[in-house]
Amino acid sequence: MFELKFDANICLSCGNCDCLTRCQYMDIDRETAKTEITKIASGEDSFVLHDCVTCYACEEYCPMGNHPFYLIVERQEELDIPPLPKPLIERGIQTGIPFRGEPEIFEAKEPALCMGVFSDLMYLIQGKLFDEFSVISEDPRKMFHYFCQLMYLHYARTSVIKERLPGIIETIAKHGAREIVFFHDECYGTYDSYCSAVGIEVPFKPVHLFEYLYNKLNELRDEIQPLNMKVAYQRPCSSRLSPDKHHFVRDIFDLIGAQSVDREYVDETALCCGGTIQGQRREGSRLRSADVQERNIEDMVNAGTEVCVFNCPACYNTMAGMVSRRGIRPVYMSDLCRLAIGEEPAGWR
Amino acid sequence: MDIIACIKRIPDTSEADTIKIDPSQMSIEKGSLVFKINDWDEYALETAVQLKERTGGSLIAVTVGPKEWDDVLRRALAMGADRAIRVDQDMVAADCHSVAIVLAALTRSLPYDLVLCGAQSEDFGCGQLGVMVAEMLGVPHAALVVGLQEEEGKVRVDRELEAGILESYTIELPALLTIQTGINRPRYISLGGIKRAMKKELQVMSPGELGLTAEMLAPQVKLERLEFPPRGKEAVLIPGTPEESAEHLASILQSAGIF
Amino acid sequence: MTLAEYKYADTIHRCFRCGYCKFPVNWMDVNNCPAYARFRMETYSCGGRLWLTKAWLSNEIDWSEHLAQILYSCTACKNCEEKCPLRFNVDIFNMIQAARAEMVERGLVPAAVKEFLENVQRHGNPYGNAREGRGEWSQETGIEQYQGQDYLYYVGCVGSYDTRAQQTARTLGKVLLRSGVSFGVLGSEENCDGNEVNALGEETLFEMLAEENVRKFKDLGVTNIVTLSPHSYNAFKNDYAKYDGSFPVLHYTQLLRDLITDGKLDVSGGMNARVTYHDPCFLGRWNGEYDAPRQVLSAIPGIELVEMEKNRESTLCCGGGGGNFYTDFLGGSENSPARIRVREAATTGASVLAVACPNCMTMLEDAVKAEGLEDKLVVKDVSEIVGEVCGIG
Amino acid sequence: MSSVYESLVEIVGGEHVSTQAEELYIYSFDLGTTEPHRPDYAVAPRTTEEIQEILRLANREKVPVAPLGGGLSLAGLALPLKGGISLDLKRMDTILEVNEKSRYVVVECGVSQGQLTSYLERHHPTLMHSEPGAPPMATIAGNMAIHGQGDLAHPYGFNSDMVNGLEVVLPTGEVCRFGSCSVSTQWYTNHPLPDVGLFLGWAGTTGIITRVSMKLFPHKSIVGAGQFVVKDENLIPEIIHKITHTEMVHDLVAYSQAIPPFSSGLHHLTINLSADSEKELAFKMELIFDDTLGHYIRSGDGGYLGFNRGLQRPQVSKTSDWRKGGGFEYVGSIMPVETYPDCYRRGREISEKHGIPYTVLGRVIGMSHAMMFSWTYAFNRADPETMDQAREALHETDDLVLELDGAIWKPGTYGQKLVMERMDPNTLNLMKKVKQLLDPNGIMNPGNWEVS
Repeated sequence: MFELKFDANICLSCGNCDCLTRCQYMDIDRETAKTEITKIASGEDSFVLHDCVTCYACEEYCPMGNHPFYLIVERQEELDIPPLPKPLIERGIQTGIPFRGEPEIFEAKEPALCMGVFSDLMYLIQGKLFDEFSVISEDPRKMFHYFCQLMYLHYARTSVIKERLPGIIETIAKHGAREIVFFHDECYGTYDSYCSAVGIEVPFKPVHLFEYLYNKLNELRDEIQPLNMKVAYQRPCSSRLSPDKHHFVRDIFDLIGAQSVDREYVDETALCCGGTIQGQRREGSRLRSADVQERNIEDMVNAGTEVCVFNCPACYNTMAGMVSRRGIRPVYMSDLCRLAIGEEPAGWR
Repeated sequence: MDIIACIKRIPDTSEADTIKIDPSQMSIEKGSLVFKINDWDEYALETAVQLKERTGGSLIAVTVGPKEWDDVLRRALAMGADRAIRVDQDMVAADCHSVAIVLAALTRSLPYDLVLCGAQSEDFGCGQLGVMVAEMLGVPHAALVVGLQEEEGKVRVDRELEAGILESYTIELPALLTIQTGINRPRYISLGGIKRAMKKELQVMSPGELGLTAEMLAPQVKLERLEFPPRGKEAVLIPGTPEESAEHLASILQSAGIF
Repeated sequence: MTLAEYKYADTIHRCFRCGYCKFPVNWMDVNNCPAYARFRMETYSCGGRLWLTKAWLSNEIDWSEHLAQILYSCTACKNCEEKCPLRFNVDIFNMIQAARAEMVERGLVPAAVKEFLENVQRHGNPYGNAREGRGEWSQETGIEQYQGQDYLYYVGCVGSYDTRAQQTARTLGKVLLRSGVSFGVLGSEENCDGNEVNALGEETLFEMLAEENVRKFKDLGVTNIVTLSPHSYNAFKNDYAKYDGSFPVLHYTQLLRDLITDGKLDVSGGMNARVTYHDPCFLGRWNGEYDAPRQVLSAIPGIELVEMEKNRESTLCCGGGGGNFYTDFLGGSENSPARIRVREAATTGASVLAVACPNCMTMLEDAVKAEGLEDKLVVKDVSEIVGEVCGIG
Repeated sequence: MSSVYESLVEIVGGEHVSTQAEELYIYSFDLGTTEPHRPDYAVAPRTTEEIQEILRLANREKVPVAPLGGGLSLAGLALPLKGGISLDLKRMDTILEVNEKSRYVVVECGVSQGQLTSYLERHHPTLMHSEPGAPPMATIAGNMAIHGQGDLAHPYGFNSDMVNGLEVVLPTGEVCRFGSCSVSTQWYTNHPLPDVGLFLGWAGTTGIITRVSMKLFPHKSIVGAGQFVVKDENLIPEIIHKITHTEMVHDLVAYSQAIPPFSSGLHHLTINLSADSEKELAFKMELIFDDTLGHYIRSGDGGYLGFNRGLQRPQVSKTSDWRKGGGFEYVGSIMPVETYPDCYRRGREISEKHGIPYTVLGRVIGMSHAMMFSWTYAFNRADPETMDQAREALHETDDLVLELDGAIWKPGTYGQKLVMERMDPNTLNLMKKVKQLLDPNGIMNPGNWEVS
């Protein structure tokens, strides 16, 4: 089976233990951090395994690329410390089971774009920015055949990921595209980061949607009308797996004339949407989640945000209503880009 | 039952003011006109097709006219005729007698139990053709038929008399009937049907092949000239609300002694 | 054809007859299917038609004149497709159209449909009027014959022949002249666009009309088309590509909007009126254009645009679609859709009922008379309102 | 026959009577598995007076009359089982009065649930009625005639408990009014006069309800649904008991179904809440999801799935297309809440035996006074075998309901027979006498509730 490439020695020689000391949901000093991460690495129980909100951020914080987050969830599973109540885990695992027949495998032309499990959001990939694409997973009935499975990190079920992912990769690969833009950065993170961390082979090259959008917007530079909007980006947990691509958020905003507001919870200190936290097993999770959301949105409001930009549909579902009740328009990044080139965004509400 | 249906091609004159008489006064201007199957003949055809659908046998549609007339035969084929025959002869308008001679000769050369004609034509409206053909063939006939039921070796027909009175006969076959409109509802002939009918046989014969000579077909009627009937007096438009105009109309009718 | 050969044999039984199709978007009543509103028998609901079609094709019931009328009473308004939540909803009208096509092939259509189709076959219009009279509406307007101008102004059968709709066609022509648009018309060379022929199920005739029109447009070097009727717009936009005719086409309200935006059409003269706008199905539900006509009206100073409760996706059809402006299966009752619609328009307090389709124009104007609302409500085409603002009679 | 037709034409006008094959075909089906029953006439009246005339005629000529609302009971209750007149009441669709202060609405019998929901939302946004889970085409009066329940069943009980007054046409043609409307112009209460309500739950066998006054309830500005999920069905009764104890919930439904897979073998509780302020909402949420359900979350036995604001009213269901087949039917039952685990387990067995993905649901009625538990069987209308399977499963489920000491809700003829076999003979005898008294010629919806 696939083994996580984690080197405990790296942690031992790590000076900062950023993975835990920078955690926004646990208050951990350097000494404790080193002790706990070492315990975790050696398979012992640790409070970290109980208190982790599974926000993915330590993957980004680790300066050594040593995959502390992947380690934490592997240990949670091994030691039976589920972050969620059991029925939620069972529900989650069953969610990914395809049940409406086999996918239609067609030859995807380049450039190809994979919707993953978000075929219902096809309306977000309209217009000039997307019209060249050969789209994989456009049928919502078949979308679970393209489900990257990485969601199960929140469920501490890497065993499910490892079991299902090779089949999913095979299905995608059958479409024959060498380079694939992934609609969701969780898919990108799966094929770029997770697969290499556990040694799953990926026969295609994943492309981050924002990198694609940035390049495409550059091609269409003449058509861009600066938006002059004050925007805040709701950074999803999955983007912690591709920190090297995060700069494209700013780059795109600069290109389309959107002003990033000056706020506290941004980039590396971004807050989770709370969608996962609210259901966790720990005492008071629902209120904790509400508190995170409240701080997050309050921060946006204080910074004068007009538009909250989303990447992840899960964040969007959790937070779009909340931000709009505070007078901030929720919008997907792709729609914002479409607006900038004079198109009418499909999901613009 | 073997059936022969006789049809004629006439201009569609639904919009009367488009009809113009050409300078010779011997014909109307045909350039911008569209043509169709004579209304009565379409009812005859529908009668024939329904009869064939019920009883089996063959249905042949026939006409006498120049090449352009093929189009009405195509429609007849699309409606359900098995084959169609055109006798290639440009007849003098209104000369029913000569047409009857051709049709009688053609009919004799074909198998038939029943010949169906329209009761009259929309253009000249002579109303004689079917009856003449029957006489020439020496078979019994009924004119202005509005109902038809087949029986063994015969047909029961209803004829329309004045004031809606019906007359019923039983007629031995072979026989000829002229069909009145309203006996049925002719089916719609789809363009697809016409296209498919292009594959069916459309035979062209000359009068000579039927043993007919030019003398035999010498017209017995001579067309002198065509003209529009003199215009009547101006029509009167009665203005006002429905109540007012009804009252006005009633008074006009009353003063004219109509009621 | 039997059910097994029917193109939608795999889906037609999937209608549950739950009745969603009868409602508008906000569920306010069950009258948004025009045929059901008119008759209020289950047979005339969308589900009734689908179940009857299946029953006919599987020999559970025989063809009858009544069956044909039920099928032809559908106005192709697509309210059912808007409301039905099931996946096959995109094919609901296609299912009806295919059943009609079968009736057409068997020659089993109601007399009025037969007349409509025969007239188009012979004369290129449903009225049976002479082809040569098709261009008469434009006499003495200064509107030119098309000869390579920027736009072909395609008028359609109703605008060409119906006396009232001819006025609209003329006014729009004059508005376009005033705006300096380079355009021409086909006059007596114009032929039926076939949209209704298609909806009535006469596929081959539609194919012939489309092919002929495409050939003609190409021969004349047509680059852009603007249509008076949303029905023509729909046919050109969505159906002609199959016949190798992908012409950029605008409905005239889209062109007027652009002209106003670009400052080429001056509507600053304004008009003081409370106006309500009726969405034509072939512009709205069929093609998603709800905004252009409203933008035109809103650009006119003094116009107060008020909405009927049933608007946009929820619009109640005038009852004239799918050939019903001619075949009239829904007429003759206070529950005729057009009459329900003008009563609704009147309750908004508007003095003008704006339309953007010659079919709606004729249907709704007749309904205003039938309802005795002439003193309260005037039906005007959007182009006529613009014309009035510009001083064009 | 033809004289009946002519009389009907005289009563309702030619356009609203049909003896043509097409109408008789369509009106011979409902949407479930019941075999078609062909009426002799399809009639759509517009007024109470017309209905009186029709019933006088039918009573005189001994022609059966099957009243039809939205036609969504699915169990054949509105089919003309013995021919006669299929009486489509949907033209009677006027909302006559809404009294804001006394919180009631008076409607004609053909008013649909969707129409009323929409009307209240547009004109009286602070009021709502208890809307059943049926498609919005279902009628208010039809729902009363079968003891329906809606999305306010938890606090307020059956919809038929919400009646404030009725107008009924008796099988012999007389009009009767019940409740305050029988003594005053107001329709504000069904009590305190002697109770002669013999029409609710009788499925149209004792008369035709033509007008209904129904209670309305506060509609708060924020509405939404929380979801809670458990694995162990045995926990459901106690969880329901605890939630109902808070008295904070509108609608409380537990369901489990094989498809989509996420719900298979798990039990989801849908907990509808409403509030007029964020403060009220936060209070209710904390009380329910933290204080009441927190114990299950911490033990790992229950999971909070979040709270979604906004409710789809009317609800749109796609159930009929589960087998891409245009149909489903369910057995509904009124059950003690504590039978939920058995209902689930046994129902799942029946489904699996017949190769139908299982779907079960329990809706709490009152403060856990009962629940409506349903077992749904989807079928493919184009495949008679699946309809047979569904029919068999439905009958087995009817048997099951009685075995579990429940009462079948709106049973079809099979279930009615089972119920009547078990019923107290004196009660049954009284039903028979009532029926004979009201409907001496047995014309009203015959074939249903026929006491032999």
